Amino acid sequence: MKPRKTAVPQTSARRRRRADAPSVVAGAPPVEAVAEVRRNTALSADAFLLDLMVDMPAALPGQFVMLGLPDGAAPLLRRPFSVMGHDPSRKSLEIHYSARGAGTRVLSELRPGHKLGLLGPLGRHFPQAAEVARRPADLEGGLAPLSVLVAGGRGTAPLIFFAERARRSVGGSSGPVLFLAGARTAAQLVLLDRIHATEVFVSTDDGSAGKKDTVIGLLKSLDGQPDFALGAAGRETRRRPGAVLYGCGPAGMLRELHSYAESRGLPCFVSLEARMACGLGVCQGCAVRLTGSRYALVCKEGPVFESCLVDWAQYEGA
Amino acid sequence: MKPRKTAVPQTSARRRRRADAPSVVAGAPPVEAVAEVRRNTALSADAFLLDLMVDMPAALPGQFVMLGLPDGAAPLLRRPFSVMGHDPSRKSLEIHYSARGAGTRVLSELRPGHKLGLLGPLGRHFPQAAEVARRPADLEGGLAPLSVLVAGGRGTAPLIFFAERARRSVGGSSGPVLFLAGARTAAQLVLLDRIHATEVFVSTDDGSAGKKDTVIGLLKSLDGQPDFALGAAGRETRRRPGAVLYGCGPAGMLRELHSYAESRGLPCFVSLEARMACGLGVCQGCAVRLTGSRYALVCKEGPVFESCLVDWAQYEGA
Amino acid sequence: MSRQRRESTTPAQGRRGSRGRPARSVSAGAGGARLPDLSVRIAGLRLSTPVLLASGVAGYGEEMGEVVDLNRVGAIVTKTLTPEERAGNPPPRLFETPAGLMNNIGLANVGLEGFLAEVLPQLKRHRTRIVVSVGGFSLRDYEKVLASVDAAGGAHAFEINVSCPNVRAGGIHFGCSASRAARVVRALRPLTALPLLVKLTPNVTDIGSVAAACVSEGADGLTVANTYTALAVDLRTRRPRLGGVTGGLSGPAVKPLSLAKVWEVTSRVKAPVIACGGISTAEDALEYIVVGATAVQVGTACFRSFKTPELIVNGIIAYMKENSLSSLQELRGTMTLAPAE
Amino acid sequence: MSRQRRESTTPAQGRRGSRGRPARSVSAGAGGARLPDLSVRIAGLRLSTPVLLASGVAGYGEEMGEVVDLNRVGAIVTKTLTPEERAGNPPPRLFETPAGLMNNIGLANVGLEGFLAEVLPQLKRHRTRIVVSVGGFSLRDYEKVLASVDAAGGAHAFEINVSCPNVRAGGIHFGCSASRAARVVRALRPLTALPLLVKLTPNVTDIGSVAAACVSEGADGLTVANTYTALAVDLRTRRPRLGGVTGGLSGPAVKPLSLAKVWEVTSRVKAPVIACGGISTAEDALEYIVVGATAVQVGTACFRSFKTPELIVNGIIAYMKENSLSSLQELRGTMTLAPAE
Ligand SMILES: Cc1cc2nc3c(=O)[nH]c(=O)nc-3n(C[C@H](O)[C@H](O)[C@H](O)COP(=O)(O)OP(=O)(O)OC[C@H]3O[C@@H](n4cnc5c(N)ncnc54)[C@H](O)[C@@H]3O)c2cc1C
Ligand SMILES: Cc1cc2nc3c(=O)[nH]c(=O)nc-3n(C[C@H](O)[C@H](O)[C@H](O)COP(=O)(O)OP(=O)(O)OC[C@H]3O[C@@H](n4cnc5c(N)ncnc54)[C@H](O)[C@@H]3O)c2cc1C
Ligand SMILES: Cc1cc2nc3c(=O)[nH]c(=O)nc-3n(C[C@H](O)[C@H](O)[C@H](O)COP(=O)(O)O)c2cc1C
Ligand SMILES: Cc1cc2nc3c(=O)[nH]c(=O)nc-3n(C[C@H](O)[C@H](O)[C@H](O)COP(=O)(O)O)c2cc1C
Ligand code: FES
Ligand code: FES
Repeated sequence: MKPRKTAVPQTSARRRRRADAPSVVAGAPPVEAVAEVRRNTALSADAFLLDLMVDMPAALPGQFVMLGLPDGAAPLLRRPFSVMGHDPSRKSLEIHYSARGAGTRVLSELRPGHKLGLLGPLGRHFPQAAEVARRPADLEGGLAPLSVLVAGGRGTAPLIFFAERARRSVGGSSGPVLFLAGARTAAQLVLLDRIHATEVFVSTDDGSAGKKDTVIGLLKSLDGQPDFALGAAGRETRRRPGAVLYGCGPAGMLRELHSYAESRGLPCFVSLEARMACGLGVCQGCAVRLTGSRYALVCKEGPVFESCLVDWAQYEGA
Repeated sequence: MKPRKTAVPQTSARRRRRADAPSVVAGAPPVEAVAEVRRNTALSADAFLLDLMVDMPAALPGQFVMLGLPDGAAPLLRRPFSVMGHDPSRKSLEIHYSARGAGTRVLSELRPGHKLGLLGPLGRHFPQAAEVARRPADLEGGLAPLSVLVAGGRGTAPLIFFAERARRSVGGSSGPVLFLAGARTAAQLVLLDRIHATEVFVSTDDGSAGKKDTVIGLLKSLDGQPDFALGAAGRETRRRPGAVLYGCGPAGMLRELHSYAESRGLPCFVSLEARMACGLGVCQGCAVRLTGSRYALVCKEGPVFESCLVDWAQYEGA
Repeated sequence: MSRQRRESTTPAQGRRGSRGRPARSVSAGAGGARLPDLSVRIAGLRLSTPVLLASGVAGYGEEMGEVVDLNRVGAIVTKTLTPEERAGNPPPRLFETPAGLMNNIGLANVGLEGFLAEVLPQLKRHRTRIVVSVGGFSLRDYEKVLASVDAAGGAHAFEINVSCPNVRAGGIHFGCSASRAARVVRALRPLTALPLLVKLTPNVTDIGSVAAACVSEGADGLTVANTYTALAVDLRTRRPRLGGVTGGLSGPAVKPLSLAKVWEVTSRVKAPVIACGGISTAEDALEYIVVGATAVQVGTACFRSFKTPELIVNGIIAYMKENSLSSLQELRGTMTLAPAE
Repeated sequence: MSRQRRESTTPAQGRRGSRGRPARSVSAGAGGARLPDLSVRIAGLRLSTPVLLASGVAGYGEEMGEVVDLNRVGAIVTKTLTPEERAGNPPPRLFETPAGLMNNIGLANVGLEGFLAEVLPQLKRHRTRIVVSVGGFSLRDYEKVLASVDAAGGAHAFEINVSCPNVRAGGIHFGCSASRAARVVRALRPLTALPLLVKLTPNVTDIGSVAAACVSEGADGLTVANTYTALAVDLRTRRPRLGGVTGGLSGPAVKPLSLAKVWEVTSRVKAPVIACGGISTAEDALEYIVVGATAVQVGTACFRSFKTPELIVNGIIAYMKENSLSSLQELRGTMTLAPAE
């Protein structure tokens, strides 16, 4: 069954510019601000939690910021990082990053008090499951759809933010949230205690924690009961208006997630990566190929895309 | 009175290459080694003392090392720094530096355990006063000449090393050492407690410590009694075989020191600066102009030069 | 076509007048002391500051409003415009190198129709001067874009991009020889009364000759320079790092190179030069001015902070005060060679 | 003059034979596994590793003995030699830029007489291959240096420097046009049986044509490339940062540029190319090889550590093992363009 296109519009750069709906793009325009390191905690050999003090308009789950490096450091461009948590009142912004290249290694050396340039919040957020309902009638029963969050590796961060917001959403407008976290090995499952969801499932490639499988394998194994398509979330008895899949992780994993969503006819939203320069949609540098040989800008029209719009044969990550 | 050329040969690059006397160039050839930061102490807003652990052949006063910066840092080239103290048995090397540009600011952020590339020891050291004696007969009385050390700003470091070695030299072969340290203001006289000399004199431009004068003014004021030319070192009663001047500091100060030495007919050795790339005499990058329109390489034929050989009209520092 | 007339026909004059705001002086913030005059003239066009946003880094200025104070930049140079809408080259389009950025965007742009219908009306609402960058794959392309935009009104000047290294058979082809560049200028000069700038490629043996050829055909000024042809390879896949194979290098890495190019050009021609290449600080900008540039463009440095142009303007003001300069004219082209030379 | 003959006449052959040391394989240290073959051939000359020390950064190799293991480098290219001794240009001669180094040494060198009397006898004692860099201000200069050094024996190859940007009226003048470069090669080719390399300047519109012209006149290989003309200004004094006004830019900043130049040349000519420009790591070297280079030269990176060439050799060995390559031939020129192209 081919998923129909859902209520969240995803069109070409130019058309979207005209059609921008404030409810879809985050309300506040981005600002450039100075972010001060509050804490920079090593969670494992190469995973870090960065707690920044910064005055920035409220970010929504799926949005990201561009972080500049100190002047004495070699890398030139700011680096994009998903928001893992944001409390504008406390001016607290949390980023989870893995030290993999020159820029993130410089980040990993920062101590409290260090200052960084920041641009944010940027990009489009994950739509809530309720917004994705295919027919408004679905919501009539007062039941929001099931949200199934599938995170691979450091893709966990934005989905942790998403799950936390869903949990806190007013009036139970959000339905149950299943969180599936996959990693290569147990030592890399560094953020489990930060996940707040209805249920959390874990897999590792080497079986050192949770199911020994990829996170997509885990997803498929869970699919039998609760039937995602029907939205029966295990202990729920009443029928729900279906499930919505959310994914963040390596390119290969997202590609598989999309295939799965397609095969099950489920709407699916993924957060993509591309090398970025401006973060604002002005340099045209972060293009990814959509179906129909169109390009979209990850920083402005993404990073969250409905998976059926992406040309997966072309997508390789950043 | 024009100073005659003294026993330390200072000739053109090519001729010196043939004539290299091992007693003049430091014995051990340089090595490339890894230096680990033991301590990196801020002495003032921009003055630092760097204590490195490194396996390097013994350095002599006036010699320098080239310090590489960590890979993540922007500056490309190693930076030259005079040795302020070296204890090969303890593998301890001390550098005094001021954070003035990109490279030294990176240095100032280093913490214990950080590792740096190092090349050294490099260049020619300050000859001891006894070696500079004009007539071997001068030394017959068993009296070594007076050493007058004139340090401006961060030029103090190599002369501290020199004074310490002179004090420790066996059999009193070295005569009395007068140490003149000048700075803009008292706060910049950060190394006074490290100076070990027969007598120490201080000047500041603003009078906040010692004589309110330049260090050259200080030198001239001291010249009356003890007569440097005669080598009567104040409380000494017997005649000495003259004084030898040693200088390290800004270009203008060294130029004045040379004029003074020339006017008084005293031998004078100064440590010069030039931008460097290789530090080994192979790139020809660190040339300074000598009299007679010749060039000399600061890294190999210097940094210590007899002041009468330098074309002072051309010298501007690094 | 006198400079006089050209100035009075620029739409800016009218707008400025109608709002009654003097565009001349830029405030450095607080402080009552008389401010140095930062304004510069490029042909008939007066810019309130000598700092422009380079083509391709600011799009059409729309998204920038929140993060850049557009009143502090002398002008925005728009993303190069071609007759047809272009989706651009396959990704990846960016690759970072030591102190540099390689890009191969492939002139992704809205095309003439979209520009006239959607972008230009927005641009006209800006208070900043607008320099429209004109691109193409044939002489006819350039003519079409320039004539149409000129007719529509709203632009204050044109910058002819004969130097984009990222599209085959286009752009740079015209910029790589003095005679071909001259041909473009000869064709375009009669089509507009607005100042005509030519953006040169640095990828040539003798940029001075290309500059001279453009000026002799009536170019009012030269932008020096576009990016440097560059390549990077992914060792894992043994494929180029950019979808379009080679890319153009920009950023601090190229500043020493473009400074030499600006010197070559200002030593050769009298026409005003707008310097572009690796400018990140006021010092960078001032170096270019000392070498002879009239104004500067900021590109890649915006990606580190969109406040960079503003900080550069502030830095220039501070430098002028320190050195008691009342106008940039006193600084321009004042480099002296060392006595030893 | 066949390649065969040229090889057998190189002095290296005799020395190697007489010492009975096979120059072919380089040991990666411990470990018994069969090592990949790092040796490469440039014309008739076999180098034990593809990593050379670039001209000007190692002098004549004398001072390096203590810090560089010269057995790990394929060859030393000596500082460019001119007929007369040269003191060089006025200081400052160096200026550091973002990820780059500008130099204007002005070809300071001992001159032919000093070279033959003092340097060459020392060089002959090295076990490393010696490539003598030949410079000059006229055709006659080049001829004189090359013929004299050839007659004296001891060199294994020549690199003709037609690309020094730092001496007026010399070097680069010859490298900036295909016809002038061809003239130099035509004059020099008959004067030696040793491999003749030409070091090209990247400061040209079309380096491929210059390369092709050199090869058609009998050049055995091309070194790509020398430095990029650059300028920096001291704002305080408004004087150039270098005594010689402009300088040549080298270092990581230029790697993407020279990689593109090497690709231009290897796409155009079949002769072996020795890549040079910003090589600091094994990855840099391997990228050049994937683009078509036969060997590489390390310049500026030596100033960060003289162990760099050795580390690059080790890194190449590691890469070859990981990728099960038994010779670099399997890697050379294997860049494939993305399918989208
Ligand atoms: C929207 C978005 C959200 C992201 N969120 C996170 C996150 O929450 N945590 C996290 O650890 N990482 C995140 N990333 C990836 C992160 O941006 C890169 O890991 C980081 O830029 C690497 O920088 P580096 O200097 O360490 O690596 P480099 O040595 O520069 O490169 C390593 C790899 O990082 C990628 N990369 C480098 N520069 C950029 C750039 N300017 N833009 C995009 N990718 C780049 C490239 O794939 C490159 O191969 C996100 C990327 C995007 C686009
Ligand atoms: C023989 C010698 C001994 C020295 N000893 C000391 C010392 O004991 N303590 C100390 O604080 N400083 C010393 N210096 C000066 C020190 O090398 C410079 O201050 C340092 O290189 C500045 O680097 P930076 O990156 O902070 O500054 P930059 O921003 O790079 O430049 C600031 C200034 O430093 C100088 N400089 C920069 N690079 C070099 C280079 N490669 N070689 C020489 N000068 C350079 C230039 O004058 C430049 O204007 C010595 C220099 C020489 C030549
Ligand atoms: C992402 C990007 C896109 C660019 N697009 C254009 C363009 O469309 N037209 C143009 O003339 N120059 C374009 N340029 C070149 C810049 O305008 C500028 O000439 C160049 O980047 C050098 O300046 P910089 O070092 O300050 O970036 C682009 C540069 C970048 C980095
Ligand atoms: C200090 C210095 C001196 C140089 N002298 C010469 C020279 O005499 N002859 C020559 O052909 N190239 C000379 N070069 C250029 C280098 O050989 C090399 O081509 C260039 O530096 C680019 O390589 P790199 O980026 O690895 O340094 C010199 C380079 C430097 C930095
Ligand atoms: S990063 Fe510039 S358009 Fe997306
Ligand atoms: S720094 Fe290279 S010769 Fe002195």
